[in-house]
Amino acid sequence: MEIIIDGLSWICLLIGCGLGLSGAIGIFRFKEFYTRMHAASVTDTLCVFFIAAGMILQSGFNLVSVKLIFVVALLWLTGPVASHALVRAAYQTGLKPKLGITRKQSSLRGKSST
Amino acid sequence: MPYRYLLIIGLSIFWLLLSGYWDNPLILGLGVASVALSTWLAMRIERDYAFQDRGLSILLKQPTYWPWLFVEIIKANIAVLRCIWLPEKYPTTPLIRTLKVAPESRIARTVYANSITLTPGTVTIKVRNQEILVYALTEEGMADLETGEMGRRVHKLEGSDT
Amino acid sequence: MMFAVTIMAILVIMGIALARAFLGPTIYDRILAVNMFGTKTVLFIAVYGFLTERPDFLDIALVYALINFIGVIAVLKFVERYPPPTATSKD
Amino acid sequence: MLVLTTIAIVRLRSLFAIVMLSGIYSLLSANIFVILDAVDVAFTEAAVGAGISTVLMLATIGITGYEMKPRSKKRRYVPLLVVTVTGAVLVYGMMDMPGFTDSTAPIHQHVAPRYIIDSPHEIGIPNMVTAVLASYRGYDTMGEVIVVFAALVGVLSLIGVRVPKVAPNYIEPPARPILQVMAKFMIPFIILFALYVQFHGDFGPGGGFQAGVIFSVAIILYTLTFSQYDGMRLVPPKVLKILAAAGVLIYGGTGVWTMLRGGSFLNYSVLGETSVAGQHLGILLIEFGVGLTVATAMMLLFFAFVSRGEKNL
Repeated sequence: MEIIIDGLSWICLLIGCGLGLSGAIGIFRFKEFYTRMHAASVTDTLCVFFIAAGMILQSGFNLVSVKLIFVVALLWLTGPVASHALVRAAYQTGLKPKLGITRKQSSLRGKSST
Repeated sequence: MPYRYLLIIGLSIFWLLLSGYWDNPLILGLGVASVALSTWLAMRIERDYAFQDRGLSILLKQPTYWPWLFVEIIKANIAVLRCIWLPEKYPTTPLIRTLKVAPESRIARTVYANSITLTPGTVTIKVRNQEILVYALTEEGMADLETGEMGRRVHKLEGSDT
Repeated sequence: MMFAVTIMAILVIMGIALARAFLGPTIYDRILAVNMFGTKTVLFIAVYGFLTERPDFLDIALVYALINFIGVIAVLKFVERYPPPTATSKD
Repeated sequence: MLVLTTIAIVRLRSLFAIVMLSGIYSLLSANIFVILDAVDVAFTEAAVGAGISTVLMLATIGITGYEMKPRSKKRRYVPLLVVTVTGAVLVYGMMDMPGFTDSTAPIHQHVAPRYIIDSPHEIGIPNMVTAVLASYRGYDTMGEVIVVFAALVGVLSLIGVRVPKVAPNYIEPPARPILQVMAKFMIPFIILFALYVQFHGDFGPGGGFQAGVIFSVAIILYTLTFSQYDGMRLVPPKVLKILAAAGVLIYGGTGVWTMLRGGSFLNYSVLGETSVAGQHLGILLIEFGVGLTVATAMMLLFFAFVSRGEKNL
C-alpha cells in the first residue's frame, strides 16, 4: 500500500514538474506576449494541480491536505482572473497580437463551423 | 436572502477547516465573531452591488460541470504542450474572435469567461454585453469553443435554478 | 527525496521566469513573468514545508497566492490608467 | 538570484519595471527566510514586502511619474564610494560573527535559551516567536506599533485623504465584470483569513502585523476593482482614523491595566487567575491592538496615496 501511494505521488510530482518546465520553456520559445501567456497558463493550472496532488497523497487526508486544496483552489480562482486582466490591459493599451490568419478568413470559417 | 446564509455557512466551514482547534471555546468564540464581521462587511458590499437575479447557489447546482471542465483543461494542456515542444508539426495560428454568450447573469458569464481562460490555449480578452472577445492559440482551440459546448453547459448551470 | 527533486524543478522554473522578467521586452511580459514567479513561489513554500515536515508553511503559501494576485491586479490597474510610454512602441 | 535582481533594479531606468522587480526581490528574500526557518519573518515579508509595498510604490509613481530623472554624471562616484565603504565595513564585521547554526555563538547564549526553555510553561503558547514578540519584548513591539502610527500621522498631515464626494457614474454594464464578481466572491474569505491569522498567532505563524496587512489587502482589492469612492464608503477614513488610534490605545491600555492590577507595565501575568492565563489574555489583547493599528494604517496610507493620484484610481 505504502509503495503504491509513494509511486503515485512520485508520478504526480514528476508530471507536475514536467508541465512546469515545459511551460517555462514555452515562455522562452514563443515569440510574442500573447502566445507566451498560454504557455504560462499551462504551468498555472495542471502543474499546480499535480504537485499539490502529489503532496496530498503523501500527507493523507487531514487538515493539511484541506489547506493544500485551499491553495490550489485559490490559485485556480485567481489565475484566470489575473490572466484575463493582463490580456485585457495589454489589449486596451494598444499592444496588438500578431494573428495567424486574417480577419476576413476567420469570419468566413466561423460561419462554416457553426 | 440566500446569499447571506450561503456565505455564513461557507465562511464557518472555511474557518473550521483552517483553524483545526475545534474544542477550544475561546478560538471558537473568536471564530463566530470573525464570521460575523466578514459577513457584515460582505453585506455592506452587497448593499451597493447586489449579485443580480441569481445568487452564488448556481455554482453548487451542477456537480457534473466541474469534472467536465477538468477534463477539458487536461485536453487543452496537451494541445498547448504539443505547440511548445513540436512547433514545426503543430504551428501556432493565433486568432481573435468574438463569441456570442449564452449565459445571462453576471455570475454565469464570469464562470464562462474564467473557464475559457482557465483552459490553456484560449484567453478571454473582453466581456461586453452579449459578446466575449476570445484570443486562441490554435484554430482547434477556437473551434472547440465555437461548438458552444462550454457555453451550453454554463447556461445549464444557470438555468437549473428555475 | 521526491520533494527535493520537485524543489529543484521549481527553482529552475523560477530562474527561467526571472530571466523573462529581466528581458522584457514589453511591460506585460514582465508582469506575466512576475505572476508566474509568484505562483511558483507559492508552490515552493508549500513543497518546502513538506520537505521539512512543517505544514504550517501552507498558511504562508495561501498568503502569497493572495498577495501575488492583488499585486498583479494593482499593477494592471495602474497600467490601464497610465499607459506606459513603451508599450506601443516596443511590440 | 538576489544579486541578479539587485543589479537589474539598479540598471533599469523605468520606475515601473523597478517596482515589478522589487516585488520579485521580496518574494526571493521571503524564500530565503523560509529556508532559514524564520516562518514569521517570511510571513511578514510576504504580506508587507510583496503586497503592500508594491501597491504603495505604484500609488507613489502615480503621483511622481514614470521615468527616473536623468541624473548628472558628476555625482555618480560619491554614492558608489559610500556604498562600497559601508559594504566593506559590514563584511568586515561579519568575519567576526560565529558560523551559521553555531550553537555556541553569543547570541544563542544570552536570552535565547530562556525564551526557548521557559516560554512553554511561562507563557503557555506553542508559537515561540509570538511569545517573544508580544511578551518578553513587549516594549519593542509597542514601539513598532507607535512607529507605524507615527508614519501614518506623518503621511496624513502631509497629503491627507480626499474623500470623493460624488459616486463615479457607471455605464452599464460595469467596466470590469469578471474582476468585480470575483473580488466580491473572494473578499469575505480574505477577511476571514485575516482574522484567522490574527487569532491563531499563538499557535502558528502569524499575528497582528500580518493579519492587519491581509485585512487591508481585502479592502484594497475592493477599492481597486470597484472604485475609490466605494472603498471609502465601505470603510470611511474618519472611522479608520479613530480605529488606528484605538489600536495603539488598546496596546497601551493593556499595559496600564497590568499596572493597575499590581504588576509592572505590560506584565500580563497578573491579568488572569493563573500566570499563563494572564499571559494568554494579554497577548491576545495586544495582538488585537497591533492588528487594528496596522490594518487601519495600511488602508489609510493607500487611500491617501490614491486620492492624491488620479481621481478615479
